[in-house]
Amino acid sequence: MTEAAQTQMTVSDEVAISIEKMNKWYGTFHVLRDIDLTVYRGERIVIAGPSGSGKSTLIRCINALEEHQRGRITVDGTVLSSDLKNIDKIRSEVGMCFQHFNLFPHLTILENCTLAPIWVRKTPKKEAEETAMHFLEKVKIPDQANKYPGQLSGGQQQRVAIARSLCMRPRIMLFDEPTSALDPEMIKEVLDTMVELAEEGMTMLCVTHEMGFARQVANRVIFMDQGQIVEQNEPEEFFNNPQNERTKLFLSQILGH
Amino acid sequence: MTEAAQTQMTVSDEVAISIEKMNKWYGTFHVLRDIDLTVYRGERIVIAGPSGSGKSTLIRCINALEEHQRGRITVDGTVLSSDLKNIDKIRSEVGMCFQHFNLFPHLTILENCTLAPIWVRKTPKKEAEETAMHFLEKVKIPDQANKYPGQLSGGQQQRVAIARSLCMRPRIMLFDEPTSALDPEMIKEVLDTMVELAEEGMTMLCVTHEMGFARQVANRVIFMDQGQIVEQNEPEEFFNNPQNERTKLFLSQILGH
Amino acid sequence: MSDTHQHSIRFVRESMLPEQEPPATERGVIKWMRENMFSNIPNGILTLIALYAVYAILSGLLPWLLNGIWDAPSIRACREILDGQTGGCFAVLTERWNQLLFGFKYPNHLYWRPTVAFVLLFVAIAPVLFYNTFPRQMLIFTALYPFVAYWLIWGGSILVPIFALVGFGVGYIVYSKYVAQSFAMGFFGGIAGALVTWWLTGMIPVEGVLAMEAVPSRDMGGFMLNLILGTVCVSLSIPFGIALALGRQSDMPFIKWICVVFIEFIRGVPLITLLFVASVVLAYFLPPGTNFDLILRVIIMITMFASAYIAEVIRGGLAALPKGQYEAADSLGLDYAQSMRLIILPQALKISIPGIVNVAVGLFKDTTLVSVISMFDLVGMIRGPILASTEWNGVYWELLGFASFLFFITCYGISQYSQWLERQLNTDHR
Amino acid sequence: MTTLSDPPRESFRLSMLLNDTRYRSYTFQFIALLCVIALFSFLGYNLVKNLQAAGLNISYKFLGETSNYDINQTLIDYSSQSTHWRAAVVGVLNTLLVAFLACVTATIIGVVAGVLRLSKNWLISKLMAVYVEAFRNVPVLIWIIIIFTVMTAVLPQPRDFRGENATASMWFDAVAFTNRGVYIPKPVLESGGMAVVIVFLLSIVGVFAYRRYATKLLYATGKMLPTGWPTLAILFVPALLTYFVLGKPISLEMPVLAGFNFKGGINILGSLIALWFALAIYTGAFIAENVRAGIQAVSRGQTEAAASLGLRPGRIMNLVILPQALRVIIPPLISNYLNITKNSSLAIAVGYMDITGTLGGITLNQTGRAIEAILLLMAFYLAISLAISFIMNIYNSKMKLKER
Amino acid sequence: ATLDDVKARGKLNCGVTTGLVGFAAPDANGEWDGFDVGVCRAVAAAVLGDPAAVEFVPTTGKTRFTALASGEIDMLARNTTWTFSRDTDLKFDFVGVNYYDGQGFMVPKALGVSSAKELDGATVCIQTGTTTELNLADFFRSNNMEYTPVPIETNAEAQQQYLAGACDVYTTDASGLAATRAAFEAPGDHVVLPEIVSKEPLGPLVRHGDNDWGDIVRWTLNALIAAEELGVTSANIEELSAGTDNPEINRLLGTEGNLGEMIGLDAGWGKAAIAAGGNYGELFEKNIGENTPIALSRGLNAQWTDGGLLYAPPFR
Ligand SMILES: Nc1ncnc2c1ncn2[C@@H]1O[C@H](COP(=O)(O)OP(=O)(O)OP(=O)(O)O)[C@@H](O)[C@H]1O
Ligand SMILES: Nc1ncnc2c1ncn2[C@@H]1O[C@H](COP(=O)(O)OP(=O)(O)OP(=O)(O)O)[C@@H](O)[C@H]1O
Ligand SMILES: NC(=O)CC[C@H](N)C(=O)O
Ligand SMILES: [Mg+2]
Ligand SMILES: [Mg+2]
Repeated sequence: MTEAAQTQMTVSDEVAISIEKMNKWYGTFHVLRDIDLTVYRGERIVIAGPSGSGKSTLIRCINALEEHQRGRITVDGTVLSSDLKNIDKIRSEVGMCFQHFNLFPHLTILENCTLAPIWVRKTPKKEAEETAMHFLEKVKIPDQANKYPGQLSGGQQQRVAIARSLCMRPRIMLFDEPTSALDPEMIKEVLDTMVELAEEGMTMLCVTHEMGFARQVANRVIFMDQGQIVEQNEPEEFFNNPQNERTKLFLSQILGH
Repeated sequence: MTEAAQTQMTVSDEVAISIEKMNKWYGTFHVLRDIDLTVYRGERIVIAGPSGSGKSTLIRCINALEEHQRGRITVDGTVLSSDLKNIDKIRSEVGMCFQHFNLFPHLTILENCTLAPIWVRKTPKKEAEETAMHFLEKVKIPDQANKYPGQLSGGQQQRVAIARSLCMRPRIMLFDEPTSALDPEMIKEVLDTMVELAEEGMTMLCVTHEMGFARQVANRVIFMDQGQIVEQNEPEEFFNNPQNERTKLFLSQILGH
Repeated sequence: MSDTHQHSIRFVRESMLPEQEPPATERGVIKWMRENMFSNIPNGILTLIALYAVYAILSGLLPWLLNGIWDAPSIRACREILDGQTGGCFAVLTERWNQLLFGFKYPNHLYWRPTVAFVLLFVAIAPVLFYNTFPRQMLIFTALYPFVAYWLIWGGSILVPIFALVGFGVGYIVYSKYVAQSFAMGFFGGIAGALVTWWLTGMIPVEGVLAMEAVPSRDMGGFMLNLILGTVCVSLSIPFGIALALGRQSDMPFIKWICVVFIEFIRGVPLITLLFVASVVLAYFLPPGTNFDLILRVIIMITMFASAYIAEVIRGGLAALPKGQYEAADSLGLDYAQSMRLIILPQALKISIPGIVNVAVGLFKDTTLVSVISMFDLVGMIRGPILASTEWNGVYWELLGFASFLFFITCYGISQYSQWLERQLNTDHR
Repeated sequence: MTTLSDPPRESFRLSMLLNDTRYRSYTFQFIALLCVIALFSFLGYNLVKNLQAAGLNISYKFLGETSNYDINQTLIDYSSQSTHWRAAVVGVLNTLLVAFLACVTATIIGVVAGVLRLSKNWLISKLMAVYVEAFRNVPVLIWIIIIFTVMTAVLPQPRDFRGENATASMWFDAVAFTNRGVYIPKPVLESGGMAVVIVFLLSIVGVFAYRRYATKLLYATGKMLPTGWPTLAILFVPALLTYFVLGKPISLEMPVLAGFNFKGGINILGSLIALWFALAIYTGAFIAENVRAGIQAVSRGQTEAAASLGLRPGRIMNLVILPQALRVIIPPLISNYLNITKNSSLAIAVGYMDITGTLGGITLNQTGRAIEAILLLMAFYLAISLAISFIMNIYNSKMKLKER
Repeated sequence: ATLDDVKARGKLNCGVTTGLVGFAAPDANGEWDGFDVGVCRAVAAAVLGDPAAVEFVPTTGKTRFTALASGEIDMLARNTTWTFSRDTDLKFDFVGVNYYDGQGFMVPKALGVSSAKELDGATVCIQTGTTTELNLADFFRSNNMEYTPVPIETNAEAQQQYLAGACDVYTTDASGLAATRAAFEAPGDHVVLPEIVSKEPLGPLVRHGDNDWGDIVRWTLNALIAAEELGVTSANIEELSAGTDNPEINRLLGTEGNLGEMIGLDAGWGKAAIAAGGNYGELFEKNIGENTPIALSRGLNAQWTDGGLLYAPPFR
């Protein structure tokens, strides 16, 4: 992808996600501390940080997979509260892609992709299948539609997982280390798919340590440590000129590796 | 290890193992055919060959874990027969190290190492423990002595397995693919341990596909196929100048990889 | 090897050795015998003992079986025919065949009905047991089967099972209508819908409309009773078991607590005491005047019993699912009921099938316990009317052997199936 | 980015009871609570109503009244003048007795069959497979009846032992198999007899002490003492010595035919034997499978590793295989014990007077106190099973293999 | 009320024994027959007009009372002894006595026993949940004798155990012994000992509390007894029901007075009850009388006019 491509991706002024002074505890353990973050529509944010720093937890809070105890999360104008209606609304706006894909092994690829549209969005089956095929083509595995997840390689499975999220036509995508369970060859397939998505202007939050990807696609990199956002910046600046000590240490490890 | 180190390892003229026209069948399947092999004390022999060629079977016959039907095996002057006395004698001369370590999971590392000395060699417990600690230090894990095998990494487990054999103070060590169940980082730990053993002049028979190890340590490489010894030579010659077609094919595969 | 030089260790084989015949000791019967039966002295002794045991059993059993009398009106006649020789009086089986299978009160001319129901059982159960082989559409028949079987076995107006079915239908329609809004609403709405339908249809007089001759429950007996109890209770207990298992996994402490107490209570007491409850005290807990017949009370109790065990099996299945499946379902926006029904249960149940089958086998064997509360199942028939009758007083072995044989065939068959299934699941595509 | 607020405190709306995750679970639990209360009050109301209609009440007074019936096997003093409570205790002891006997026997049968099933001897392993399948797949009730039938219909009556041309005879004049049970000699302690018993008990302790000493010696010096014949010697020599020194203070009371039955000796009732062996053989089949699975769960590699260290087969079994197999075997073994205890309630099918026979049988019928008796009965079994599963949990947590 | 339930159901649920030849036993076709069965049929005939409208529910000594108490059966006619505690504590109503009996002992002749006092040390088969179980304990205790009880559920089992020699003695009601013995292959090899150790008045019973229903069963039984006294038999009943000059017969058969109405039945109830299986004497003769294998003599069960205890209160 070229510089030109990158500039194509537009960032609007509209706020997609806003997180204000969000705090979360696991029991007495303070995982997330005063997180403040505004994501604009069309932004592509990469979250990095050492293991245990709370990256996954942050992402999962946005999707209400975890409850937060203090502060406010607004997704697409809807305030995330314990009201089920709001949670449902947000979840259907937000797609999520897990490290371990979590495809449903008892359903075919196509069924995996049509399940939520049919049952949550109440799309007619036919239409749902068309949409599904559309996205499967996009992730370049339309020919696998009738296989079961167990018959696919890891990279293919992860792409199905992306397609499955996309079928709900979410306006925001969350990725939690989508490539870290994959073999090196497969990582590329998945990253390519994500780059494509980014080019189309999807709002994306992505926990990843693929720094190449971050440079290429992100317009902001966030560095977390001990449950806090320690530094955030544009990728070039972030990599070339980190300010915080921890960030420097982390980058030296990750890039030296 | 340097050339100098290699030449340090002495090979005496004393015969450690001699195998004469040994044949073995599994049912009607002829696994080992007319094996002839003489191992001198202090020799380090690497056995290679395609899967199913009978490498493991050969090694196991030496230790009387498998019965052979025809031919004669002499270990350290004792002829292997179905006489239990002979088998016991041979087994206490010969240490064996398996692919899957086979540590006893219900005993601590230290107990694993002292079990046989106490019950077979009738060593007083205290002494046995001292010996065990000695060898555990040698394989660099004295601090794990009171843990259980399940709490160690694969590489550590394999090193314990080696230490356990050494505690019986065998004069010959057999290794059956000791590193093939390990992750790459752990392979190194184990190979280092084996190299050290070799440097001390232990007689070793080692089934392995670690060709680096073979070059570095072995003074003979044996290539088996279809239950027969197809080629044997010094490592340099063997790798640089294989004669037999099968050997060539095998090496091209294994080195090309 | 002559061409292995000691100093230059180089050796290259020019021609490969052919495969050779193994030595005689490695071949054929002799090897097999030596290895498998006489590998050492204790083993040889064991073999001889075993051979003797086999001989003793067979020499007792075979003449008795082969020399058996299949046609005689009573044990005395049978003994006369045998005239002192060993031989079984299997005539009791032919004479009392129908009683053994159907009990002694089921009307003779109606035997075809349970028989048909029994045959249909296989048609109904096949698509469940061999879900890969049979077309899914057959499951429709499986769903209809309980009503068909009820009508066949109990008789009476066909409207009764039809109304029952309609009730379920209405319940389902209500459920699917409201489930979108909330599972609880759908669920309870469904139940309410079904109840209302049953209540309404209950007021329609059905006496004799399209009726087959009715047979009261207390006339059920023999092996048929075991089969009815077994199938009915196992199939009823699966939904209850699922509910209990889900309840036990629930993060709502009170609901979890109820389920735990129920399951542990049931698993802690012997089935017999529950049957006592059914036969002796249950009536005290029902509204005055309700008059459940015994078989119904027993079905309730055995179902409770089986659900507790099945709940534990299913809990195992649920626990075996990775947490990611729950999360993936959540993040797609599926609600609790949907994620259970579409994602979790299909997988958990599949894992649990072998366990469920084992419970079913155990339960089927336990149906014989109803003879203790004087119901006339197969064992009850044998112990009661048949052995007590003047004609057949004393033919223990033939009858007990026959009962064992029937149970063995069924249970062994089922457990073989479950083993096959376990292997199947192990190699399943995943 | 700095504005702070908690999630807006909405005022409470009714719909939140269903839609708000915070309240929803309370709603459901409340509904469940209501249902439970409703169910119990329904049952309770009916019970009260029914009892009233029948003019009955719930009262445990009957336990203190005289039972008026006799029991054929009592481990404690009991007569028809004792109370129903005592009858229940007699029943409890009888239950525990048969459960204990059956557990021990089933374990022996199961271990032997399980090990033999793994034997390399084809014939033996097939025979054991037949045993296991045959017994597992036929209801235990049928086995109880079959064995009971053997006991009553096949074995000779006491009077067959009588007279000139008796058709049956005792074994060694000491053991009689009759259709009412088996009569065996009973040891009678005369003065000093207790001493012999005590010496014998001490010898048992001695055996353990000796074995412990042997291990200790091995650990300390590497010297291995023999264990086989010293064990036997320690076990029997002192006891025999005291026996003869004290002038044979223990004699055997032989069963002799007198009147209708054998008198003297110990009578093991036919119903006890039927129940005992049926439970033992039936459960033994299940235990055999557990044992097999347990041994197979220890991989072949363990044996090979031990063998290649020079350990002999017997030691491999003791030091390597068994300690590992037992972890796998014991939990299902304990639940099999639990099953035996629960299945022992089938005593009622053969008239063995266990707790179901006394409290849940005759007492219940003679007093008509069905609800009370059955509640007590359930409480008893529940207590046993809770106790056992408590023990099992402790065992499991103690024996868990340490892993990363 | 029970009467309404029975009428609504169109069938009488009558508890009987699981099988005691002569008193209640199913034949090979499952048709129940016997002395107790006769009472059930008479009640069914009186209430429903059809002696066949009975569902017989076999009960053991143990299950009979719960079956009655829980309403599974409407009445119990199962050689059940009328005792104080059953009447008061268990809350049942005995409506009368259809057989005056006592507990006896049966032993094989070969044992050479001639008196129950010689039974010290014997093994005794006994049905559990019965009065005989308690009497047995009392008898042996008061005679200072020992015994081993073998508890058993049903008469059939007792018979098997006894014949197999698992017990030396079988004890139950003397009538039950006679009936059991009659079913033996060789009845002559067994003797019933002369001692009768208890009073066992056997009669039908109903739940306490529904007095109307109790009256119906009571007076049906009385009708059978009175019919014998008055000479009404199944042979002459048609003729007599045309009207006789004995007003009591007329009231019994419903041609005079309104007795039926008083107990909520139609006028012909008594006629139907008697016609169902004959009067008391006929039932007795047919099922257990001297000409049957059971061969019981009337003894105490003769009419009071013949020196027996049967005494039906007046139908007035
Ligand atoms: N369910 C839980 N209960 C208690 N603590 C938890 C739970 N889940 C996570 N944690 C803790 O919260 C912290 C943050 O976890 P999180 O998974 O968000 O880290 P992460 O940044 O995603 O790390 P990684 O790169 O390893 O995935 C960790 O210290 C973890 O141990
Ligand atoms: N117990 C057995 N019974 C029958 N055949 C056996 C048995 N063990 C091994 N074999 C066969 O003997 C042949 C040689 O086996 P062996 O394990 O010695 O091969 P190998 O050279 O060690 O192969 P690998 O590199 O895969 O370990 C194989 O074809 C194998 O299938
Ligand atoms: N043997 C019986 O079944 C009845 C015994 C006795 N008449 C009783 O009522 O208890
Ligand atoms: Mg993470
Ligand atoms: Mg190998």
